[in-house]
Amino acid sequence: MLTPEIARLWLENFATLIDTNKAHLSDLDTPIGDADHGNNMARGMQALTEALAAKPDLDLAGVFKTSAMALISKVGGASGPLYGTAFLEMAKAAKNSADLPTLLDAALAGVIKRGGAQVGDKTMVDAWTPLVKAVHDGTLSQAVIDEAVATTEPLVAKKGRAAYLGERGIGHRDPGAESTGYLFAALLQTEGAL
Amino acid sequence: MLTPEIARLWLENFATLIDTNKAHLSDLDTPIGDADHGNNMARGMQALTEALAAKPDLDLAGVFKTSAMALISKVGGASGPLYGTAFLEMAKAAKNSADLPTLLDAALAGVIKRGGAQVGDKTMVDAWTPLVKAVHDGTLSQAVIDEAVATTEPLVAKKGRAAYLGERGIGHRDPGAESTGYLFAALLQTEGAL
Amino acid sequence: MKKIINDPAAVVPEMVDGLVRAYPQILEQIPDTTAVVRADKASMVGKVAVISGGGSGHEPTHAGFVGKGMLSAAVCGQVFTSPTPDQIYEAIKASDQGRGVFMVVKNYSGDVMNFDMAKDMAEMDDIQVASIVVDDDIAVENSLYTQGRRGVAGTLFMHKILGHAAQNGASLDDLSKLAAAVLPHINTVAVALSAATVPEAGKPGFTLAEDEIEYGVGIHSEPGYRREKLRPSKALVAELLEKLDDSLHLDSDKQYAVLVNGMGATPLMEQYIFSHDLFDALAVKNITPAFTKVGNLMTSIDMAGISLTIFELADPEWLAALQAPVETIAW
Amino acid sequence: MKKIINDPAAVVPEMVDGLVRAYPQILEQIPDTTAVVRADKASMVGKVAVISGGGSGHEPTHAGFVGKGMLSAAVCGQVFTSPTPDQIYEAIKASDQGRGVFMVVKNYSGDVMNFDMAKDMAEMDDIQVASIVVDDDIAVENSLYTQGRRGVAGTLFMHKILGHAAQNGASLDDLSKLAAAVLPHINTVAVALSAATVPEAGKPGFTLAEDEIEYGVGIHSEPGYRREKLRPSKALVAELLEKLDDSLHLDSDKQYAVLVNGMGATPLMEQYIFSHDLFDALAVKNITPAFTKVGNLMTSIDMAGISLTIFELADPEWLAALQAPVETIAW
Ligand SMILES: Nc1ncnc2c1ncn2[C@@H]1O[C@H](COP(=O)(O)OP(=O)(O)O)[C@@H](O)[C@H]1O
Ligand SMILES: Nc1ncnc2c1ncn2[C@@H]1O[C@H](COP(=O)(O)OP(=O)(O)O)[C@@H](O)[C@H]1O
Ligand SMILES: [Mg+2]
Ligand SMILES: [Mg+2]
Ligand SMILES: [Mg+2]
Ligand SMILES: [Mg+2]
Repeated sequence: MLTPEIARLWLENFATLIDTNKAHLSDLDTPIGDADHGNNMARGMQALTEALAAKPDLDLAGVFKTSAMALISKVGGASGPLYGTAFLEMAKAAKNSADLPTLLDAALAGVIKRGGAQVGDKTMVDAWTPLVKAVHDGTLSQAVIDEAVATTEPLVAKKGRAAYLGERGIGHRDPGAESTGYLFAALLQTEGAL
Repeated sequence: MLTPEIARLWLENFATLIDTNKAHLSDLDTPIGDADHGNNMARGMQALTEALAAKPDLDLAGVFKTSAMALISKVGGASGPLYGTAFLEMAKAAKNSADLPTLLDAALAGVIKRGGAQVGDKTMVDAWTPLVKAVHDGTLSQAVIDEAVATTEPLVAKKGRAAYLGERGIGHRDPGAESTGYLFAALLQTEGAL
Repeated sequence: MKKIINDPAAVVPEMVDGLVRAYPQILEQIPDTTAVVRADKASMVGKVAVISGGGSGHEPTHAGFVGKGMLSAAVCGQVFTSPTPDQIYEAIKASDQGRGVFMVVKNYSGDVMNFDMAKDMAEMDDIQVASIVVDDDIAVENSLYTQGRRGVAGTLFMHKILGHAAQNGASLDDLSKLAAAVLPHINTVAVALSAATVPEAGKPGFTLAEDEIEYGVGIHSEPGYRREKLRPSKALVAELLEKLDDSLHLDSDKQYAVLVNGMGATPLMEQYIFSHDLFDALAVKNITPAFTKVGNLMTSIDMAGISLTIFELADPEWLAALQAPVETIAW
Repeated sequence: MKKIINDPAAVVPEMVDGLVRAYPQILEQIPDTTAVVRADKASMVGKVAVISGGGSGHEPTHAGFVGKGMLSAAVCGQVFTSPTPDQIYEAIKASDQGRGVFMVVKNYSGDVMNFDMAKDMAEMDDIQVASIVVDDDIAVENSLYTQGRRGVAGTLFMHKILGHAAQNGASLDDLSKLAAAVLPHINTVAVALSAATVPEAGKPGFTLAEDEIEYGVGIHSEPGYRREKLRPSKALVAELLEKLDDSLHLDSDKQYAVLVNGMGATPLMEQYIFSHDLFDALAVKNITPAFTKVGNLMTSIDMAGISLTIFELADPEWLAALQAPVETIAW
């Protein structure tokens, strides 16, 4: 049972991980993208943190909707709509449920609907898909996260900017998958979330 | 008394002088203009010659009007309207008179009206003015022509492209004055004209 | 980079401000956004709103096509970057008159996602939203891209046809059907003589030698399909027309609209000469376009080049829609 | 020289042909000339015809302003070369409706002489002709020229005001008076980032370093009054506005129309930013222009730069004349 308080803690932890790894994320986005993923996400999470702080009395749907709006209006690029959608779908689902796996299902469905990527396209979907399943199965761990994120390395991208590089992207980890790994790592750090 | 036949001979002689001196006229237009006066005039006189050949039965006004139209539609630039006007004014005057000095007065008035230049502005007006007077006075000669044309050399131009050069034009002869010299030299070559 | 700008980071807000203040009779800025809405509110009443938008740098697209008979609103993103959904959402709210909003989106993944999000946001407000994703650039199928064809200058024909229908009272459903019917008939391909310089980047997206051109470039200096030596206008027309013919199967029994679009730094003189060669080449196929537009309509900042759009007027009403007068800055 | 052309010597006839075939609903070519006349003959009946023309290379000027409510005909000379009088004469004959023809001429000696000649030719046919010589370029008085100020982009305001009056039935005399009244109130000054390349010349008229600009250039790459390092848009606005203020004595109690004119290779993005800075600078003087136009309206082939025209609307009717709709390609 996700409460608004636990959700806030989860997002705080996510924000910290993003902020700590900002340079790393942009570095990953350099060889196969446009070197802005860390900055995009950090800018967005900063806005998210401020927006939540300004509204202390939100219900669960409100927490996710506020988060979604902050990301949507501050991130831009591809990751803005993708993370924004994930949180917006959680907000919609949270009107009827406080079950984390149910909310994450909605989030993943939103990311897939929004970006049209499938597993194997070398995008954040390659991390989201196994990690949502792991939450369902009660098997989420840092090792599972690391493995999921690493699966993007050998792939040829079919979506996002890396797709323009074709085979030259092989061997590089997808930055959006890495940031998705942090979202789930933040769950591990949040007492009462899982 | 200018007849249509004499006028045609005059224009033929002028055309020959222009054609022979085409390169020289464009050379004069190089340091203080845009290097096209010889080509402009030669193109125009060629058109004039063809137009007159196509209409063998013109009266005096008709000879000058046909000449004017040929120059007007083929020369362009500054010299097109200037010579075109000169001939058009002679055509108008020829409706009432066949007196060469009278016609030349009309031509010069037209050039001045058209271009707004005065004697001393380093243009063809510096040649036209003394040479029309010489025809009136019966004193036209090659020496008079050469002297009139040479007066443009020390001047600073106030009209035409040479004006953009200011003092840098000093020492150069005005190309339009030179071609005007040929128009009057052609009169000297034409029996019965003067 | 030699540009008449101030801070490269302030290009978009300054530009939108300048535009709206220049044409207050046509445009209003939507507060706290770089989106604009039609000033002539009376002309919008009771109609479905057709809106569009995308990255900036394509001026007069999109704001130049806002006005009676065409778009109700336009959203201006950062240079060559999709606008964020909240701005699109504001444009939807500002233009909706209760009959819904139709969005014309160009097929870039950022644009598609951000417009889709805006649609979701609007639907939470019970505003009906429909959309079409325009993908008229036929150069792309032969390239490395895997995201489908891009949306380029032919999109303007979509704006005009839909804007006219909306002005005449078409419903959201009518517009969806009309857009789907029009879409496959619009084909575009371009040639570039130089690439665009994004102000914040400070240097051109690619470099062509003084005697080189590139066929098939996109409107953000994306790579094309072939690079070669500069050739006369006639030869460029022949190349682009052949590509379009392969795709459209030009037929003297059909009617066509043509858009010769300058990319930003190519003078009208060259666009008219290109048009002259185009009319000659079409005449050989016994085709005289029923409608033609020539000018800098969907540019790529300061790119030199021309795109050629041919639109098969499969429905005779489309010609009347193109010809109908509008009150915009740029159509 | 990197241009989309064929034979440099054929630029003008090919361009005019392309233009007329692109817009047959608006323009007709006058046989055996590179002059165009309004296609909508009905709109000309019983009116004085306002015509204009000059060298080519300033597209969309002049042909782009032919149409109902503006010009009746336009004469396109060779690039940067006055048209010949016979072509102007044909335009006079093609546009005269028995009430006379009013010619708008820009103050270049070639233009003035050739238009004057055409007038003489028309008068031999008993067609009444009057004219105004526009000399709005205030940069010139401080330069070496001795032929007076040049006619530049502000001429378009003259076209619009006179075209509107003619459409409303003004006589040739009325137009002469109106033109004389309007003339001193139109002032223009420009800044260039690069010079134009005439196709037949093949290289730019002058060269500016990558970081240099020149104030006060004309529309044929004539020299200006000062060359200096590139500065932000705000600073360019300040310089040009000060020059105009010296001449016009801007006054918050008066009304003004403004034209921000791109010279050919400067994108609208930059023109809108320049406009933004202009509105800010005028706001400091408590002035909000009553009418603004921004775009590539009187270009200098592929020159990069902007000219700024300020027109004092000394008569309130002039504002309505500027605002009145027209049916042209480019206004
Ligand atoms: N269509 C898509 N579906 C899912 N994820 C995508 C898609 N396109 C891009 N991404 C994700 O977005 C990440 C890039 O985000 P970011 O760098 O912030 O945006 P941009 O590519 O616009 O600069 C990629 O690493 C990838 O994981
Ligand atoms: N306003 C003027 N009045 C009289 N003569 C002029 C005027 N402007 C130019 N000219 C004459 O025209 C000549 C140049 O003719 P040309 O080279 O054919 O034309 P352009 O200067 O247009 O290239 C000059 O040498 C001068 O004699
Ligand atoms: Mg990126
Ligand atoms: Mg990016
Ligand atoms: Mg010359
Ligand atoms: Mg010349």
